[in-house]
Amino acid sequence: MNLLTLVLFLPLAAFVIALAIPRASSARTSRLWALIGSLGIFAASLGLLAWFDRTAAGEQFLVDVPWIGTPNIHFAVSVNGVSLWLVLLSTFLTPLCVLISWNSIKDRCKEFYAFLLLLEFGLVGVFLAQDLFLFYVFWEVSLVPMYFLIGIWGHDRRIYAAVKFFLYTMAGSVLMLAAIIYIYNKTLTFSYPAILEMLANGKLSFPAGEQMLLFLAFFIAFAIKVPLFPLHTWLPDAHVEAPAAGSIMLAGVMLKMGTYGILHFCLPLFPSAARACAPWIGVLAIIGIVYGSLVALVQPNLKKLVAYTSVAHLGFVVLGIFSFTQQGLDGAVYQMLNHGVSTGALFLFVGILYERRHSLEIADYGGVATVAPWLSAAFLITTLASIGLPMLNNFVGEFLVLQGTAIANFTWTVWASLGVILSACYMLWMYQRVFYGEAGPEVRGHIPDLNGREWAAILPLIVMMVWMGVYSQSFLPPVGKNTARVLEQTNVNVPYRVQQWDRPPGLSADLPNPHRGGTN
Amino acid sequence: MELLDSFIFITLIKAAVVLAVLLTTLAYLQWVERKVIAHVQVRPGPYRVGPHGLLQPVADIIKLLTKEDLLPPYVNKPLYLLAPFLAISMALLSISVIPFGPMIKVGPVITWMQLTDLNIGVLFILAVSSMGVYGIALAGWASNNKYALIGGLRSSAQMISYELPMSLAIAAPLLISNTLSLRELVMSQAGGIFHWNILHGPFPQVISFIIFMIAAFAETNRVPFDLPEAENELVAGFHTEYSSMKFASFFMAEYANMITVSAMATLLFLGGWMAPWPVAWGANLVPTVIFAVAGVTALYHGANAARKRDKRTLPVFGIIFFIIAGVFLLPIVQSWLLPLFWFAAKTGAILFLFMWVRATLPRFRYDQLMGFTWKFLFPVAMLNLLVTSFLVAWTTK
Amino acid sequence: MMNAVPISWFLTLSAILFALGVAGFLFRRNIITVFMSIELMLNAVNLSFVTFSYQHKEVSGHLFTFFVMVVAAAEAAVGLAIILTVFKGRSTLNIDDVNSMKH
Amino acid sequence: MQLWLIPILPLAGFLINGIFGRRFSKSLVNTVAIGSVVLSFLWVLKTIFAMGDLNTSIEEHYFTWIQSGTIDIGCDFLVDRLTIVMLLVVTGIGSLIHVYSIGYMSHEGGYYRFFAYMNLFMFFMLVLVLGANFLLLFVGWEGVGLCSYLLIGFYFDKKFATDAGNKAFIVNRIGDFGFSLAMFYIFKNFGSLDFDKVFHQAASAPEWVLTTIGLLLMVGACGKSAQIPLYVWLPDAMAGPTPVSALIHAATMVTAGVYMTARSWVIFTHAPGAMDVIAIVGILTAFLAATIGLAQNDIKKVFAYSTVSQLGYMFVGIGSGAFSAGIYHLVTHAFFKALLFLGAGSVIHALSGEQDLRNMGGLRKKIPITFWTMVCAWVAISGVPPFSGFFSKDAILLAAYQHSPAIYWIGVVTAGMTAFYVSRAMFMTFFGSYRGTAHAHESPAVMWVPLAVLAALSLVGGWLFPIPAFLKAMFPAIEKAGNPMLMYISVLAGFAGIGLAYLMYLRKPGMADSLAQTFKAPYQLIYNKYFVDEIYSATVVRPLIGGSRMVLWKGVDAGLIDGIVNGVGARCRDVGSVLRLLQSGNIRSYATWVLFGSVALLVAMGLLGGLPR
Amino acid sequence: MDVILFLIFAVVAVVCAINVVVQTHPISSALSLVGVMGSLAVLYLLLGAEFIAAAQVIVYAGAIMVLFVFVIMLLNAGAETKKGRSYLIPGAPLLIVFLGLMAYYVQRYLFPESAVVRFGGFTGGGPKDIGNALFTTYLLPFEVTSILILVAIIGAVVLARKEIE
Repeated sequence: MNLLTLVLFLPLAAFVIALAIPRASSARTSRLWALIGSLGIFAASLGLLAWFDRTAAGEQFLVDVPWIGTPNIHFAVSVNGVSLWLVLLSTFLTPLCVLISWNSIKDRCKEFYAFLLLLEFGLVGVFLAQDLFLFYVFWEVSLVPMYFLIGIWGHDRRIYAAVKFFLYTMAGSVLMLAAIIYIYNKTLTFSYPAILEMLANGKLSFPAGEQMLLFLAFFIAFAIKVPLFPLHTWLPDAHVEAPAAGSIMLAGVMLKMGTYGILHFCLPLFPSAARACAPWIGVLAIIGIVYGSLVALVQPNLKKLVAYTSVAHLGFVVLGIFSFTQQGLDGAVYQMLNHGVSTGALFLFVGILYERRHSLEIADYGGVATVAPWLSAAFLITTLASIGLPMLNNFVGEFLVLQGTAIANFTWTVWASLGVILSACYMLWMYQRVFYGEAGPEVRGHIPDLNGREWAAILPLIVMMVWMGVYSQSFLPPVGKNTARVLEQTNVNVPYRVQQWDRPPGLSADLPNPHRGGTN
Repeated sequence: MELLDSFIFITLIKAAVVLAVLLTTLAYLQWVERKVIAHVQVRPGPYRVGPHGLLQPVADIIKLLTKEDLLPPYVNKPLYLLAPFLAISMALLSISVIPFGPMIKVGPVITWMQLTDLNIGVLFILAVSSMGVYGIALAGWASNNKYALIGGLRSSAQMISYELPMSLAIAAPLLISNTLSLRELVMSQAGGIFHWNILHGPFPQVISFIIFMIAAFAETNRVPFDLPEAENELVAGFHTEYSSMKFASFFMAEYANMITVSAMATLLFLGGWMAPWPVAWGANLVPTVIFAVAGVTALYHGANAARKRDKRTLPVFGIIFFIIAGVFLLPIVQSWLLPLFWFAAKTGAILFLFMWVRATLPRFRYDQLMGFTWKFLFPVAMLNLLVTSFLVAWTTK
Repeated sequence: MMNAVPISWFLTLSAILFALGVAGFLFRRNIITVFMSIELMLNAVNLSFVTFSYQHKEVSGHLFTFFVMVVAAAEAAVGLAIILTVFKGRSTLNIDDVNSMKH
Repeated sequence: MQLWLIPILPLAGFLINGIFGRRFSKSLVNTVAIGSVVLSFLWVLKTIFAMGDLNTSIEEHYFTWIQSGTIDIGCDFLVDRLTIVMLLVVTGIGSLIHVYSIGYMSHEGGYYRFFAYMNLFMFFMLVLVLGANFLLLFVGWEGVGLCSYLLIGFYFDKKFATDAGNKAFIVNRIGDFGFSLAMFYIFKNFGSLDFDKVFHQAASAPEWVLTTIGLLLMVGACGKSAQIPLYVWLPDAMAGPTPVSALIHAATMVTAGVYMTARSWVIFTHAPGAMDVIAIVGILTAFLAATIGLAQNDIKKVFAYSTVSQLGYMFVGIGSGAFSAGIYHLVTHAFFKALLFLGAGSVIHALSGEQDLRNMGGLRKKIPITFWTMVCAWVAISGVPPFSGFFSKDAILLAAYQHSPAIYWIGVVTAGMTAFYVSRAMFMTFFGSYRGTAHAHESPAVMWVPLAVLAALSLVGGWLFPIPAFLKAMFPAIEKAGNPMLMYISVLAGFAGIGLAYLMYLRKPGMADSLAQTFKAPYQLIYNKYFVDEIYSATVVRPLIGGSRMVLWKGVDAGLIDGIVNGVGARCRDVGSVLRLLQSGNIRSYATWVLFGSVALLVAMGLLGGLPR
Repeated sequence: MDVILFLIFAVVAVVCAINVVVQTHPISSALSLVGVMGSLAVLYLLLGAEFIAAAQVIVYAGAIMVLFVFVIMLLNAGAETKKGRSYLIPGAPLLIVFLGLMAYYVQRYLFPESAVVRFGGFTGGGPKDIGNALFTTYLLPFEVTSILILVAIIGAVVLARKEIE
């Protein structure tokens, strides 16, 4: 029992307590409890950050206790430089979700917040699990509350969306389960570190064809979650129908389960298959970027638009991962966090707008800036962050991803950069249609400016956007340590040269050696 | 083959004897009942036909036989006809395994005073008696009459319900005797009244006996559990539509069942044909004494001039009783007559109890009836069985 | 060999009874009759058990029969209760009318 | 040296005004906004004086911004001579325009917002100028784009304004696309983004690498500095308040492209192909924009196209290798074009918002100060010696001639046209009779004082700030064979333009219309700006949006992918509904199937011989 | 003797079983079933299963079938109506094939004529033997069945009780 298990199980405890709140008590009780509970969890996870050794690579806070005897399943959790931030992201966003749902969720309050806390539990667990089976369990645990969040508190077509979401994800995760079981049969352990060690010392190796199949099984599960083109169509539906909090958690954290899985499991376990597939996946990611941007451009629905931007943004993440460069991986991780913050904020704003105007259609807005200047200003900052304006968070991630990609394959960068242009197009066009122009009577009467509670939800996000954009050093070093380790584990060193010409003898000393950790 | 023939021959003779005795008993049992009830109610009872109405059963039989055998329309004919047959045959069937006495030697033949003995005799009786329900149920249903139907339903429900405590009550003495064969059951109770199951060993089966008796009343549809044939509410229950010999069959079945049940009680609890105390203490003289006293009493009353009508019969009976008392003194017959006496005495006492109760108690209400068995009788029987089994297990090591 | 019955006769009898039970199940429409057909099948099976028990000079078959009886008793109690309930609700005993599971 | 103070001061102004400005009085807003900029300007001066001989550049490292693998990008500021020029222009002119804005914006809503944006712009512009690596330059680059977007769309309830803002941002993004690719390519090849490291190696890099980088950088510069084919945003950007047009879209931001190319001169000098492309693009832009400017009736539009044209000139200078000439023109252009715009603003202000030249005329008496200051700008831009425009333009044309006489000749024609359309605007505004209805009044002192300062700079700036000499130490010297003939020709072209305008608009006022009638097709062409916007709309924007909507979204996403997914689901349902017939709910049918199964099993057992003997 | 007994009761059983299927009125079917059970009880005796024979009569004929009869009477069920589809066409041929195959296999393969049953050939079916097996080898199933019975009782009571408003 250390801090990590505390962070992991606090949400579960909060969930249980939330369930135990008597039905007769007012909705306010559940809300307050959810807020207090989630803030407490966040505080605990900050403790995790405080005691995290930023100078060390690898897993920390390791807990490993036997859970099920046969098959040999352990409750093994630990945190590394990547998952640390993702856990923090989850715990950070949950209180904001509670705040944003304060008034918009009116019926079944207790269950709503309980599910939110359960979701947090599942998400944190996914990022911490070091046992493949445990990972799968958490993976599914996170699925259930989200299904209900969409299916119960969603909008009109919520059942369709919830079922679609569930089926899509299940379809992938079943493949993953099969692969996990296969690996177990081969290694007789579910322990991820143990498997990695076997791979490292040669006790275990996957033949090419087998490795490819296993990789694809894992990858498809993750790719659906990411979602990678063309497996993305559940996302717009799920987002449109989900309540604001659901969208925030879905976009903010859940999508990262996929990319985290790719980074944490796919690459180290199946390096050569990943390498072999990289060209194809890179192309899919780029298609996702451009395609998501183009489709977002023409969406008449706010949430759908933001959902498609997620497709594009997550395309960057996947692209970065499959560039197999330090920059690409760092950028991918950073982009994961960025996306969580900025798209989470976007959904938060959409929720705020919906709460006021009860519409998600862009056409129903216009002129909001006149009546709600602060809302517009805050939204603008978020928009700009999402576009990838320098000094805001997304820029750093996108820059690193594209730089890493450029090192690996410059053509990819050219195509992926198109997404950067298009992001400005769709976001600004949307912003113009929603906030600028004459304020109609509907808008004029119904959209007050932000209130204190909403400020409380938004301000931390904006602070994070600026912080992450201006001083990435607060976040990047632990990430870099871990991604370097992943790169080593993949045993892949995409060779790139700093100079492709004959370098004058005097110059070489100026440059740091670009080869890091590569063995080839 | 000879052995086989003789076995069949002896069995047939035994069957004939038993049947004759039984049927006579059945006929006269009814007379006895009427007499007993009459005396309880301080009235003379049947008195016209024959001395003290002794020929009344004969008259009844003649009456029933000569009555028009009515077959109502709208009845389900095959079942309507089947029902009384089923009832009487099932009632008589159980007699076949009841032992009346020990092994005897009649001339060259050594045989048991029993038609046949089964390993599972008790179960056989239970089985047959449980089949008896059909007769009543079918009679009720086949009559196509609502009173009959309700009577039939009540009867079957009642019989099924009371079969449970009854079985449990039976199980307790079986545990003590450690057998299912009725013959062995009796043998295990040899050695005086304190070896009888009712007073046996560490846990006297008084409770068992009482439960058994109550259940027996219900099983035989006797007062106070005669709901199926409650005249006041159901006209006459399941046999409303029956007349003549078919009606008589039910009647006979009821009395046959009474006898069976009484015999069962005797065998299970009261030591069967065993004398209550050893011969040394004069057990063999008891029947002689009783009949002698009866003879003296008869003669005494016969001498009473006020009893004009009995001035011949009573002395005759007195003399007959004396003769019987004398017979009991004959060593040749003592070996088989004495057990028979004890058996008959015990059974008769229980039969008397039936009549006594009928004369005394009112009828139950139906829900009380069912509630009584399920809520009281069944748990008590269960508890009793539990305690008994524990004690049996305790003592036999 | 008039004193010996081939075991196969018992089994064939069992098969015949079983088949008749199936026939009753299939061809009859009254729930109660159908139910009784099931009992008939159970009885047929019991006969097989007892026969096998004889063949192997083993008491296990009897016990199986015993358990079958217990189960049949339980089944009859619950089943008849269900039939009563069904009849209360629908006033029919025709098995084809009791088909709300169909859609 | 505390270089960080230079940009931070405006940023502080932005933050203070942005957050609290709504509650501030106008004077407090002014104090904060102008104070911060002026302080910044003063700090620039202090820095310059502190630097002494200016021959050594200073570089300051503040913190590491992005560090990943070999990428190590710091927040570093660099000051050298080029930076000094830019800093002075930006903060100096910026201060003047801030002051001017007090008067211009006094009647507008969102007063504090305007000044906050302006301060933010100053911040980003200074970061752009000060940044010691490409990424920091890019930060400023994007940031000024953002401020441009915000200020163009300042009147956000007007659709054309927000449209123009969007257009500006998106077109700039296209340029940034090139710029960012250039950065990636630079890092890929040089392993760093710091100016000194990159330029240190650039000389030894193969030419094709440098050409690629150069062309990509040029795409970026084309976007920001409104060159063909990305110039379309700049004329639309006039939708913003006039001081914005003066500061951002004339004096400073649009010249960032010139600054960036000049900054990357090492790369360009080793990539002659890229240089040629820049020169060609520049001269074409200059010429085409000038032709469009000939026929515009909106006073700001005229100056906007003029700006595009002049930027083209600067590119010609850069493309001809005369980096200092380009920067020289940048500076002088900042003076006179800012002056022109501010003057135009003053006119507009005087006429209460009237912008159409056809509704002006004869204003020279009514607003004399404005008139006279604008005359200074007029002579400067027309290349009349010895005013500022003359020097810089002459330097560029000279270099262009050495590079390619064809460019020179087109440049001369362009110079003539420039003189013509500015003269036309002047004549139509200030001479003749007043054609409008509004009551004209002179602007307040807070507006005309900056005008006067700029006018003075326009007149004397050329020889007061000998930029080429100042930058000689930085850029490789162009061997200037001073051919006076070339100078005369260009000056002549300027006078010819003025003369022609005088003829057409003062002496024979109907001549312009009749000419337009005579050359109807060319006139329509230039009047409608070569239909470039329409062409873009038809070839890029509409196919993109329509294709996205109909093909990608409705077709691929909703139709194909969801169709497949839902189709799978529907087929499952179909199969299920067929199989459901087996689940009839009828016990007897189930029993029949069981029986069937048993029989099948028995048969199979018999056939397979699975029976024990 | 055994053969005669077997034949008599087998024929009775089969005839009664046919009657179960053929009779339209449930009560006739029920009584026929009682007949089948009775005959089977005799056959059990023949096979040496005394206890089972008794249990057969007590439990099956005496309790279960009485329950059936009781319910039939209670519901006053009439003869069944010819309604709904008939399964005679698929069912009957299948049944005949089934029966034929079963009989064939039993006769031909499983139990040749040499295996025979004699009365008294097996005496291990008394109450004592059953009891021994029941309380040793089969204790757990026995206890489980007692639970089952309990559950069935509760279930029946819950199902059949009057709805409490």
